Amino acid sequence: MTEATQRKAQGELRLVELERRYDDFVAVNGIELDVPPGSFFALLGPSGCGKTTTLRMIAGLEEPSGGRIFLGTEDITNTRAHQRRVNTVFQSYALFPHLNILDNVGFGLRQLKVADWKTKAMQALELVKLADRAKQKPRQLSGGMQQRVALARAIVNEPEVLLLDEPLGALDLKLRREMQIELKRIQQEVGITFIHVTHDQEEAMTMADTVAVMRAGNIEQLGAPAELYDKPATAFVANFLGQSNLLPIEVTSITGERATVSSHGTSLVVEAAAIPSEAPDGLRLGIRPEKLRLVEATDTTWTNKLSGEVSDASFTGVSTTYLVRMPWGQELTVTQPNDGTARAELGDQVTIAWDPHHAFMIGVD
Amino acid sequence: MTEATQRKAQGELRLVELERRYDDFVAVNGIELDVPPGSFFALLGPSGCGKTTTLRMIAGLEEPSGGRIFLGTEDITNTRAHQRRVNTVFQSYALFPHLNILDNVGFGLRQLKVADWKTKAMQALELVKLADRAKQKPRQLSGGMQQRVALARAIVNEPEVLLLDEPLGALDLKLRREMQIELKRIQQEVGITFIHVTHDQEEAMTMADTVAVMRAGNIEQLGAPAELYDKPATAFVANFLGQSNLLPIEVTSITGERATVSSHGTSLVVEAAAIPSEAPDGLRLGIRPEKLRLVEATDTTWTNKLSGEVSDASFTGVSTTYLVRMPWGQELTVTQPNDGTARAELGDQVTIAWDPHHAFMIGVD
Amino acid sequence: MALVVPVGRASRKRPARKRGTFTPLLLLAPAMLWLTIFFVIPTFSLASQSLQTGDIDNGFTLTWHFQTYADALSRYWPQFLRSLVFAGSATLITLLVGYPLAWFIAHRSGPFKTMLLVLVIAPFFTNFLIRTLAWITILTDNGPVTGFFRATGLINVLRWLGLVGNDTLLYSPFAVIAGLAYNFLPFMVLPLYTSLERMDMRLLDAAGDLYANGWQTFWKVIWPLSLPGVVSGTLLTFIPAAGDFINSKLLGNTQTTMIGQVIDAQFLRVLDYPMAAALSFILMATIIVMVGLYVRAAGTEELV
Amino acid sequence: GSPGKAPTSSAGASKTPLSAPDLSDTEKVVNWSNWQAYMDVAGGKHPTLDAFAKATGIKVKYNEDYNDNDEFFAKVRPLLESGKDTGRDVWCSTDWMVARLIRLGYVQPLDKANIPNATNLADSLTNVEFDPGRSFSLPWQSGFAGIGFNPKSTGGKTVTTMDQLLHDPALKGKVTLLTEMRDSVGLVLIEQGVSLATVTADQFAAAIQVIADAKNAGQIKGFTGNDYTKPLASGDTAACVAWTGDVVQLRLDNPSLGFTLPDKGFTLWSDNFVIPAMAQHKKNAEKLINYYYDPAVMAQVEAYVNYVAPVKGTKEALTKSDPTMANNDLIFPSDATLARAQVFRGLTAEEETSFTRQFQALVTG
Amino acid sequence: MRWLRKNLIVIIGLLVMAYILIPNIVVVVFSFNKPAGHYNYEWSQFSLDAWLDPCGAPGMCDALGLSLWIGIASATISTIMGTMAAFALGRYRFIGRSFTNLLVFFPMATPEVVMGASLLTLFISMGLESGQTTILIAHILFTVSFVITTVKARVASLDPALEQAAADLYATPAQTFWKVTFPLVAPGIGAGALLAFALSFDDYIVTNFNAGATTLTFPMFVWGASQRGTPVQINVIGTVMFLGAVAIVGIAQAIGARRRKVDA
Ligand SMILES: Nc1ncnc2c1ncn2[C@@H]1O[C@H](COP(=O)(O)OP(=O)(O)OP(=O)(O)O)[C@@H](O)[C@H]1O
Ligand SMILES: Nc1ncnc2c1ncn2[C@@H]1O[C@H](COP(=O)(O)OP(=O)(O)OP(=O)(O)O)[C@@H](O)[C@H]1O
Ligand SMILES: [Mg+2]
Ligand SMILES: [Mg+2]
Repeated sequence: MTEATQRKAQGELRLVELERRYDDFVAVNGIELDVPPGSFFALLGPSGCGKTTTLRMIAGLEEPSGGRIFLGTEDITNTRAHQRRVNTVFQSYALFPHLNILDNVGFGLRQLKVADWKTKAMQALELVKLADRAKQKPRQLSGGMQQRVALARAIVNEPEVLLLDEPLGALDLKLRREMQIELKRIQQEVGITFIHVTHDQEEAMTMADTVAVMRAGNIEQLGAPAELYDKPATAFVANFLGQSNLLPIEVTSITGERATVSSHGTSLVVEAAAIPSEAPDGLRLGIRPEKLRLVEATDTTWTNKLSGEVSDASFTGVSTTYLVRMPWGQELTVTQPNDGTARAELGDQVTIAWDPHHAFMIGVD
Repeated sequence: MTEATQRKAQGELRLVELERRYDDFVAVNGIELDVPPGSFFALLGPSGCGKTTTLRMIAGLEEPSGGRIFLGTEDITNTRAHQRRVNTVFQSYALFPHLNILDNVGFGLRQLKVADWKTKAMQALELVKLADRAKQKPRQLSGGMQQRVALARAIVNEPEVLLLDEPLGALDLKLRREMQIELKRIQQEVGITFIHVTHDQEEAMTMADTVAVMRAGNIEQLGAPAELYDKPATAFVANFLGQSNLLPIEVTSITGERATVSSHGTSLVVEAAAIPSEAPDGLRLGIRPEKLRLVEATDTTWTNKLSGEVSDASFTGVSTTYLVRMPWGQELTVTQPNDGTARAELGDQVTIAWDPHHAFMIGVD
Repeated sequence: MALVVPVGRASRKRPARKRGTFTPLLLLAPAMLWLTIFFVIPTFSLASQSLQTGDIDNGFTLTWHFQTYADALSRYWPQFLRSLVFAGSATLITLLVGYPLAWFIAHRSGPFKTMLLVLVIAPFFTNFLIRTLAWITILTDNGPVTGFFRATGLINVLRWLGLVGNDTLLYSPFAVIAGLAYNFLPFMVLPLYTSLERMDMRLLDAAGDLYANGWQTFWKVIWPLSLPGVVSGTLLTFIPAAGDFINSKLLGNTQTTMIGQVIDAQFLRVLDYPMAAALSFILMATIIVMVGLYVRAAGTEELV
Repeated sequence: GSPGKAPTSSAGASKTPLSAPDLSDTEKVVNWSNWQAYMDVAGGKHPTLDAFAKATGIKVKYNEDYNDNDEFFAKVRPLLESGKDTGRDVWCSTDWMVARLIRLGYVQPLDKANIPNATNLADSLTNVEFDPGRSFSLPWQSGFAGIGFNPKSTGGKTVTTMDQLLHDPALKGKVTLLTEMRDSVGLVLIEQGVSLATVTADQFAAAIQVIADAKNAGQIKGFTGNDYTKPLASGDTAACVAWTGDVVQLRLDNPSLGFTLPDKGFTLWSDNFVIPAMAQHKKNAEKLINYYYDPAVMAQVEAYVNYVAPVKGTKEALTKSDPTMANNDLIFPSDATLARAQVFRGLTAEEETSFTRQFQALVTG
Repeated sequence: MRWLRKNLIVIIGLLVMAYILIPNIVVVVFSFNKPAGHYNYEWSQFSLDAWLDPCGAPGMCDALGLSLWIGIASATISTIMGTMAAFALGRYRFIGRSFTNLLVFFPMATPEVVMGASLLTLFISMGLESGQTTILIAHILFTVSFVITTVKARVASLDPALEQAAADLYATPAQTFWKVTFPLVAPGIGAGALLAFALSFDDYIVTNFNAGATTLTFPMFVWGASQRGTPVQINVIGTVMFLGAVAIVGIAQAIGARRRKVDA
């Protein structure tokens, strides 16, 4: 991998006020982003929020309606796609139907005049476990295989920046995990900057250094995975990254590190530091389902407790998820690991509890 | 939904020795399958195992090389696609590029001469949250949106059998969960038979009545989700559906309900009933990572305990996953819920334990 | 015979049902019936005519006189060769100018697409003779076009290439080839447009992303994917151009006679029907063989 | 002849023309095929034709579909050969074509009783070698072939002889001859002092050689049909063999154009009325011919077409309305001019084939 | 520079378009000429005479009408037949497919004189009288190959998944064709139909052989007229046809655009 070392990310990727409109529809609304060289950056967001559009602008395939793109110190906004050391795994694969798999994967290498492109392409195909399909045409492969070819075709070039648009979406869990590990390994070994769009939150969480959550063309929150998960800044992020139970609250008193709030008449304890200073109105308390415990009603080790009736229970391998209906009608989701502890039944009256430092607070959006 | 009631699944879908070859490559290798009417059937399997091919044969889009397909008492093997009351959500979407979204969704209804096709199509679009895009063309939508259109286009017809080929793969988790609920609701309300290909195991587990695991053109195991999960019949299924730790064992003694086995010199207790009768050689004991607990070395409440060193720990929102290296080099995966219990650190010496009834046993494949 | 033309991915994934085997026959029936009755049958009588001897006063009789073919070849091989060279050059030119135009219409013309397509055909709405006469007006010795060629010295290049005899453009191989290219351009543009129009633009993105510049993207992606259009366009241009005689007659000189002119003269003026028939057969056979080789070389069968 | 006579497969077997029962008395129509723009026009109508219809009640279906002698012959020959009606009652063929038609028995003798005006036929045209006594044909229009030149391109020179045309270096590469063999070769023969009435095969071959030499020397740029006019007018052609009627027309636009009738003589041609075999309205056709042999009528035609009228008294009739035209020597040639005009003799079948072959070898070589 | 690169193809496209249309411009210009004689070659003086009397050349408008009708009829029929055949050839594999392909090329490779003459002989032996029918038959014969070849290129590159999706959504083969295949292949069919019309409308040689005594087509008229000088009206017709086509397309698009707007 001699070229690779010369080729590895030299500078950070910087998007400045990047904007893209289709007629009067704003797909990407002036986003600002700094992606340090060699980092693994995950882009999350709901369907249609502008992830693909953003990647395409970085790749040079879509002309921004406004804003600039920098790679290192260089302004690449007007650089053409083929001159950017950026490769993309396309959401729609975009494999060349007239070329066989090997030629598809070797396409970029041949453009770069890499002498032993065949060996390298075969290596990449082995990586995605498709070496035996090298001579077939894309249409002879299954959906997941095509996706892997698209992946191989992009990574084999070891560009400065690799854009991955749901590169593992069509793979089964097992293969996906293996590919994740491979991707991470390549990223660390070669030092490529990865920008990874995924709908698999676990993927984003485990793989990325930084996660950005997009919403309707804007970046809603950006940070380390655990930070985003534990302290989401908005209800959107809280609900987008995993599930959250949100309780409307009013702060009743703050004493030192602790604060007392009330929700639907129940008094709850929270960490004072978690109360956002700027938005004191319409405050909501958030708590992840897996941070909720089903406890005995009499258990006094928990400061925060609520009681309700189990209105649904579903078994999902690792854990069981309950819906617990509160007296005021709201249903809270509770996830209990199937670790051998007793399971609740539909209709049971249960008490749920949580530790104050697991709760987060958000204002109205 | 008047037509719907007439249209709902009348008979079971039966595949008999269904086979499909491409030249000398066998994509589907004589599978046998009975899908009762109105059931939710999930088809799982690794990339390229023949799922799409199977669905295409059921839909009538691919001619079987051998075998027959029955719907109720009727042999539909030679019935043409448009005469089968079967609809498909295509893995590649296959939206009509020349029609707008509404016309795409209304296509089937208009074929069926449904008078108020527009209303129904709009309802389906509302279901997938794309009502505001009705007048746009497919290429103006994002990947996830296109997938939702494909979904709406199929379900709006309320066919006897609905074939879903990874219909939610391009959607973010939140939307995916919502769509899952909608799909399940429709399936139960209208009584359609669903055959659902998915790579999301949780999806398969929570939604399906029956799950079939395919492997290289064959059906490896078939059963209720919990059954497959808890008692996988083969190592392949065990590893494909979630992770498993497999320990080679030898049965040392059987006393009543309990049996004693030994693995790498450690004596372990298992349920005697779990030992497969037919394959006593090369037995392996399987245990899911989330069924393993990190316990105090001194804890005597657990009968089965192993000790090792934490070689990796990764935080994944709901839980933390540890790799624990056994003295004989094998690494076991342990998933601990982040329920506030103490976390182990890299390099820690830990003891893992499990309840005998959580273990399953498989022979060699 | 390798006269197979691109078969899409259709072939494999399409369910070929029992009844399906009749579908192509039913679809083909009208056109093939038409061709058989009105083309194959006359062709047989033409074949017999090529082996007859006689004249119009005494009638023609079938004498299996194969010598006519030998005579035809030995006497008129230069015209044959010239026809192929002229038609080939014209086809090349139409391809070179037609391709950008087809691309422009298919992808860059916005709402004017249909309009431009009709405009491509528009010359046919004025008669071919009027059109060719208009070309004569344009290429006239003292006109601006000739002036331009003279001023830029291009005329010397053409003369060096043997495409013009002196310092005029008219009545030269150049004029004939230009005329052929002009007249058959729509035959190239329309099929090209047809196959370029449905090109998946995402593939171009992918090529650009993989370091292919515009030119490389063209050669490695656009061109191979447009081959079905290129093949049919070149066929529709080359085949009729090889048999054309209007252009060489009106725009050429005594050194540019093409085989179409010879056949025309033998048939209409000399009234040597066997010779005319034999020449036609040789022309048809030559073209068919060349087309066969060409289609095989283009390998469109293997595409997509 | 009898209409029921079986068509013979070999042409020429029947030298007596077939005739059909004459429907003239019941159907008051006559079908006339003629050359384009060979008839007076006013206000989109043909006044003389209308007048004829008014006077006789016979409607003339006037078709301008006689574009070329050879093409027309090729079109009607199969019909005539198989003894079928051509759908035409009369048409106008050039002298040599008339000779061929008579030879092949494809035209019927004229019934002069129906054409009393035939006596108005110009004296020079009464006794032609190919139709002694004019029993099959009567001229419609005549003209001369001479030498046309454009002083702009000849460098101001006039071209007076065929010798100059074929050898003057000033004209090199800017000369065209006509594809009409009898005019092109005829002029050369006359130049060589050969009488066209007695031309022998050797003399013909010698003339062909002269032209071939000129062609090979690059003097002749092409052989043309009527399309010689445009290049002559624009100067792309410096000098050429040309027909009188055309030159008269061209000179209206471009008075500087020169036209020479060589001193040694020139060719005279006529397009002649003939009535084809199996014509349905022979008598009506003869009435039509008779009508146009009225000098007053012919004068009307002549004012428009500008050829040489074959009808005595036309000049006098025209003098009243258009004296300039009446004094044009090319339209109403003086007796002195006419004395120099020659008509190519009728050829035997063998001669015709041989001569044509030689000439066409020159044209298409 | 950037602008140039992006629009280079547009510039080249427009230049080629100009190349195609230059002769038409000459034709248009000369439609306003008032030649002193019959020949409309030299610019003499501006005049609207021909425009005010477009049918002033006797028989020309009839010939034009005939040519238009034959062009439309033969283009329609050969487009239908050709499209069907193109589907068969572009999509199915069957015995004799190569031979059929060959048969399609043959008529294009046949010199027109020969084709015209042999057809005439055939018609005579069939007892068919020369006229509109024979012209129509001949035109269909030589245009159908062009349609087949043009449409086939498009059919070959059609994505079968879309047709399968239609079949899956209860569309019978016929409905699939009309609702999915046809719209997607339409540009090819349209191009084929345009070619067929153009070929038919402009053919002289084959037509001349097979035209009856009273069926004079526009090219026959023009060819004949050129023997004695071309009336200015021919240029007027050329211009009108040219502008007419542009106008029809323009109007159709304007209506389409308005309908879309109303719909939306
Ligand atoms: N047209 C074809 N020609 C040759 N082989 C084919 C063709 N279509 C599918 N196959 C092969 O058949 C096998 C099964 O393909 P299929 O599409 O059914 O897989 P799948 O289970 O849907 O996989 P995925 O999850 O990746 O979509 C694959 O190995 C594929 O390569
Ligand atoms: N060519 C286009 N014309 C009009 N609108 C477009 C076009 N391409 C994208 N859009 C719109 O831009 C928005 C963002 O699209 P984009 O493809 O970036 O979404 P995404 O975040 O990638 O979504 P997904 O997760 O579903 O792939 C969408 O609302 C889409 O409808
Ligand atoms: Mg996307
Ligand atoms: Mg699949």
